[in-house]
Amino acid sequence: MRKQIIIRTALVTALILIGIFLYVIGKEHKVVIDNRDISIGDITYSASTTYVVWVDNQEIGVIKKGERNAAIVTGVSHKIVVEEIKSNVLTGEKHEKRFRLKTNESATVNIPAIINNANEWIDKTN
Amino acid sequence: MKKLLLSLLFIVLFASITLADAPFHIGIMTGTVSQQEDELRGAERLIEEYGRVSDGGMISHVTSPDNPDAEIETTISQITAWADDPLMKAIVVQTSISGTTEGFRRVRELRPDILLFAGSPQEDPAMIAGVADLVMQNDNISRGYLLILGAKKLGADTFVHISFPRHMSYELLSRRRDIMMETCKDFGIEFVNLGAPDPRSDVGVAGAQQYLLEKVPAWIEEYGQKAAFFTTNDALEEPLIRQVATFGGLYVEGDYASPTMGYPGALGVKFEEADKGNWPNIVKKVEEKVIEAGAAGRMGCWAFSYPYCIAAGLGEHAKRIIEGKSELLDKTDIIDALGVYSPGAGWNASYYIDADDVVRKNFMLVYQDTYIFGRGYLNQTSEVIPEKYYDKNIGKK
Amino acid sequence: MKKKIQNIIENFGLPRIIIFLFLVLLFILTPFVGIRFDTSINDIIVRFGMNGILVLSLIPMVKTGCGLNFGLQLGIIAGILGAVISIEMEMIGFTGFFTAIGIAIFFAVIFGFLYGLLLNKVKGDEMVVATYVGFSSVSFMSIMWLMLPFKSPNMIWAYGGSGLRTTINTKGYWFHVLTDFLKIKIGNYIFFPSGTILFFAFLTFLVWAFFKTKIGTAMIVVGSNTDYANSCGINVDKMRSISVILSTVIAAIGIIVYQESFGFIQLYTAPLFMAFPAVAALLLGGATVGKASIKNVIIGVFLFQSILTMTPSVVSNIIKSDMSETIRIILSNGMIVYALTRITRVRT
Amino acid sequence: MRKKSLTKTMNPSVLFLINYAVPIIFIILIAFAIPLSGLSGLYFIRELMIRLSRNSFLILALLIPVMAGMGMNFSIVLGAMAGEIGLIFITDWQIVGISGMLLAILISTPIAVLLGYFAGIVLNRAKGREMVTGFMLAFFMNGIYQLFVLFGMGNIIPISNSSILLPRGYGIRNTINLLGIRQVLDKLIPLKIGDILIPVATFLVIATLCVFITWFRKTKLGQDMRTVGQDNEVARVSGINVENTRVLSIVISTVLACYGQILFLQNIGTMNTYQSHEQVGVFAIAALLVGGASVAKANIPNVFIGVILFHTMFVVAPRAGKALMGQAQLGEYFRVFVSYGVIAFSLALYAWRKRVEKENERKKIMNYRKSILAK
Repeated sequence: MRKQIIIRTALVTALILIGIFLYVIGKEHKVVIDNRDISIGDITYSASTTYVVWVDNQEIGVIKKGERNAAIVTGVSHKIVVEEIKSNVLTGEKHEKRFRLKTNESATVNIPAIINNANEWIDKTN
Repeated sequence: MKKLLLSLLFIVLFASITLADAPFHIGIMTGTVSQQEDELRGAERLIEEYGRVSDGGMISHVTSPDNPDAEIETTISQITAWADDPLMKAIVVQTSISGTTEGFRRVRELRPDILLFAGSPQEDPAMIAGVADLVMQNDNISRGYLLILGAKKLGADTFVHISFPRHMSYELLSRRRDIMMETCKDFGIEFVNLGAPDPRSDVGVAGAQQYLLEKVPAWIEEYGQKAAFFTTNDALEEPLIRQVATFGGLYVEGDYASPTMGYPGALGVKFEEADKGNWPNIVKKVEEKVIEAGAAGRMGCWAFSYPYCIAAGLGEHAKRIIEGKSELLDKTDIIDALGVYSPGAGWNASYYIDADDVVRKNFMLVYQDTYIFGRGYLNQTSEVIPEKYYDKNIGKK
Repeated sequence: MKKKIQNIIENFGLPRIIIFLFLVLLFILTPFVGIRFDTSINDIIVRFGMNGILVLSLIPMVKTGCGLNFGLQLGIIAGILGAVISIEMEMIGFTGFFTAIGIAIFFAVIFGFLYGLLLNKVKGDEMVVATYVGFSSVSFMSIMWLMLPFKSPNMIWAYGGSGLRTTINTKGYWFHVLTDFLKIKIGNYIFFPSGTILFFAFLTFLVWAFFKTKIGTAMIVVGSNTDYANSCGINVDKMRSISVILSTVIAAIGIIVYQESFGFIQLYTAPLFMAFPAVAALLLGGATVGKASIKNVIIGVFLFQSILTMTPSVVSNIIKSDMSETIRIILSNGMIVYALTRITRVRT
Repeated sequence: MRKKSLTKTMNPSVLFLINYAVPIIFIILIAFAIPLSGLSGLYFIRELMIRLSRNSFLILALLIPVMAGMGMNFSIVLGAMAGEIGLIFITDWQIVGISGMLLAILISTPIAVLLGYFAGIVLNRAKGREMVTGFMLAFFMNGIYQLFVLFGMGNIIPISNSSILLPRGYGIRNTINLLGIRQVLDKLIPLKIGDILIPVATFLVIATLCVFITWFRKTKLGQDMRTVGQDNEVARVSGINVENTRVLSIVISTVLACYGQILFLQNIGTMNTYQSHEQVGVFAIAALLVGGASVAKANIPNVFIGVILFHTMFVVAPRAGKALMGQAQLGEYFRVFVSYGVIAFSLALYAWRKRVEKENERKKIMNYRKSILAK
């Protein structure tokens, strides 16, 4: 009898854990991508050119100077790649960043900050 | 048997021979006459003008299931089947029942070049607007204000809104009711929110109609002769119109506003050969009957049937776009196409604004002027609607 | 005394008593929620007259063991045919009404005969087959409503100019001829539709009398024990066929009475959902798949129609919102489920 | 007259025709209808593939109650509702992909078990009227579902996603976009033959269920159910808890229906919040019956034959009807007429076959007796 209760509790706990796990890895997050001027402390990074953006290997599109776009991502860890584009030709100047998001977080990413390797290139909000 | 086979063979042969005539095809899906005849007639009007595909024409017409929510699979396959036709360039669905969105998605996957038009979506507006090229619906936002204004012009002191939970789960119907409530408050009209059986529930259309037939006289007694009645459901309009005509009360217009919606059955209007396909004549016939019933100046509708105009108008618009004569989202072009099937009627149009405050440029909301039998037009299209009624937070607790 | 009450309860069935008490409660509530007591009573009486015959039509088939007639639509279609043809012929008043019934019976006999042939082939699965026969016949007739050459300007489509409309008004033809026959007015709000009720009583009597005749008793034997019937030399298939024809004919008459009182003839998909309320009413009246009596019909129609009209009006006056419809669905269907789960308890 | 028909039915070729009457008639019908409809073979195969993957699971859910003698389980609608509640939650939380679907299954399972248990108890009290009661129960629960989803969600149960919540602040919209999990299972293992996408993973899931059902029949519980199905009294005497076994069969069926509905909706990609489940029972049962099952006996082949025949009719008939009748709306009526007419007709044929088999058996016994007597 006792054994049965233990097994059942274990089973229910396991299922709940699986549920939480599925919640975490399946959760959608919105990532807003800005190609705009940004001031971090005293330094201002300004947007100057057009970039093509991939998030998690999926092309988000071309973001011109001063524009903003959004990506929907699933799960915890993500990768963003930006590559400069000039007159419809990729220049090969690539920047890659990785980031992790908690379950209820969404993020705003700033391209000029990425290019200049600034620490505050990503802003996570709940 | 042999004869039948032979004739079948001929049909198939003819179909394949003459297929090449029209440069492109337009598929149109409407309901059957089980609900109302108008949108089907719209499709037939297009066939009359441009011919059917099987005769070498342009239009391929199919009808949607009578029980759309249960037969969503049929709707999807019917729409997807058009992707098979290499000449198919546009698909129009009037009364975009459940399954239209998914049908459109599947067509998109197979044939991204086909134009997809949805009239009067029964699915969530944001959902259908996400896939269709153009969505058109009667302007339930503006009409939330205009219906009350119309009632006020007729001298109403009470507005009775009859619906059931399933309909109130439609965003635009629910929002329209909330706008009505707000407008009533501003005009000093009493708003009454009443429930009725859902014709798609266990009691069926007959049970729902009977409930209204029984209750409307009691309601008129309770809320007085100056109460205006409105129902969100087409099937409920017939008993409502009949009881309002007999017992009093006001009826500004129906949800799918059309002279053929509810009036002919409710009042036993007689139509002759000359009325066939002639809206002004039909309006005149209905008007005579309404006046005869002693309801002059109390009841109204749109002079040109809404579903008819949308079905035919969207088809016409699609044709013009493919021929390069019209722009997909150009407001005047769209109204022009509608005008072909409603000569002389004024239309107004606005855009749908979704829950995130994004203006959906491919979602048009349209309305016509209201015609009151025995009185004339109410000039609703020239009214300016105060901006505050477009606020999406109206009615929020 | 105690035993007497127990007897009554057993006779009437506990679930029906509870539903009856529920109805009484609704009636007590009427003045408090602002509904007229008298109009409510009136609605129930009118509905009783309208729907009684349709429920009655199920009886012959149950008696011969053909089960509940889920193919009721076939009879309804025959009735509609009679009704529209009589309007096409411009028959007015009682002449129109009885012409409609005459034509309807003609079609009902033909349909019933064919239907009976089919049902005799599927002994044991009648109800399932009947359901689909009902569905397909409604669709078939939808084609016919569009194709048949009806001309009456009162019935054809406004814009299309041919084919029948979804609803046809019986006003000016035979609207309320039966209802107004010998109508008794009590006060301003109650009128007793004597004609309809008398007509129902008359048909009920005919059915009752029929089952007292030789053929009728033979049919009951077929229903209770096929093998025994066979050994008695009763032609089982023939008896079953007769019962199916009878059911179809009564249903055809029933729908005409319904339309006469309702004022509309409803075509196309409307008949599709008409078998279900009739069957539910009979079951609520205490009948089972294999056993049903006139008593079940009367009790069933009364309770079912009362719940149908009273629940939504009372509930919607208590909570003035569309939510009342949800409550109605829960209450009325809950009551029916409840009744269905209790019947055996009372019998054993 | 009677004798003549009996001798005729002993003829093997006639017997073959009787045994396979329904498939034969369907094949003939389809052979006529496909060219008439003007649909391409490719479209037809694609459509049939989709329908098989979409519907089989739901129909398989009906098998176990039949085993336990409870007839066609109209209350699988309850399972479908449970599945939809799971889908509403994952859509609200924005959980997508395969994990979203699994989470929906996880959430809805306990609800389905609960509803199934409730349905089982109700049906136990309505022995002999299970089907009608199941039908009514579905209506009743639909009301509860409406109360819960339209008035409870947003009021009592927090819902935050504005794309599924009505602007008035409570109640779920009439349709829900399931883009997040749309066809995730169908496309999990991608396989394309020509232009036809084959939903390998979905078929694998269905196959697993078939294996489970076959295995289940052989377990102690499965054996018990069959005994209960044959005779309640015998089962009781042999020490089986009849009531419990019946409830269990409904619980299993409800849970399977819940998964079936999730599978169905992930393929459809949109959900009709208040109506998607309503006709699930009617359609699944119709297909199973066309497949040759009866209220008392149904097996796995019945399911697949049923899906193929029933849905072929539904795919082909509208266009064929339109071509035949010349008018679009007549085509729609024609489709419903033919589809249901064919169901009624095939049921009649099956019943006829049963009778012929019985008579043949009786005749065999008679012959056997005669031969013994002759000796």
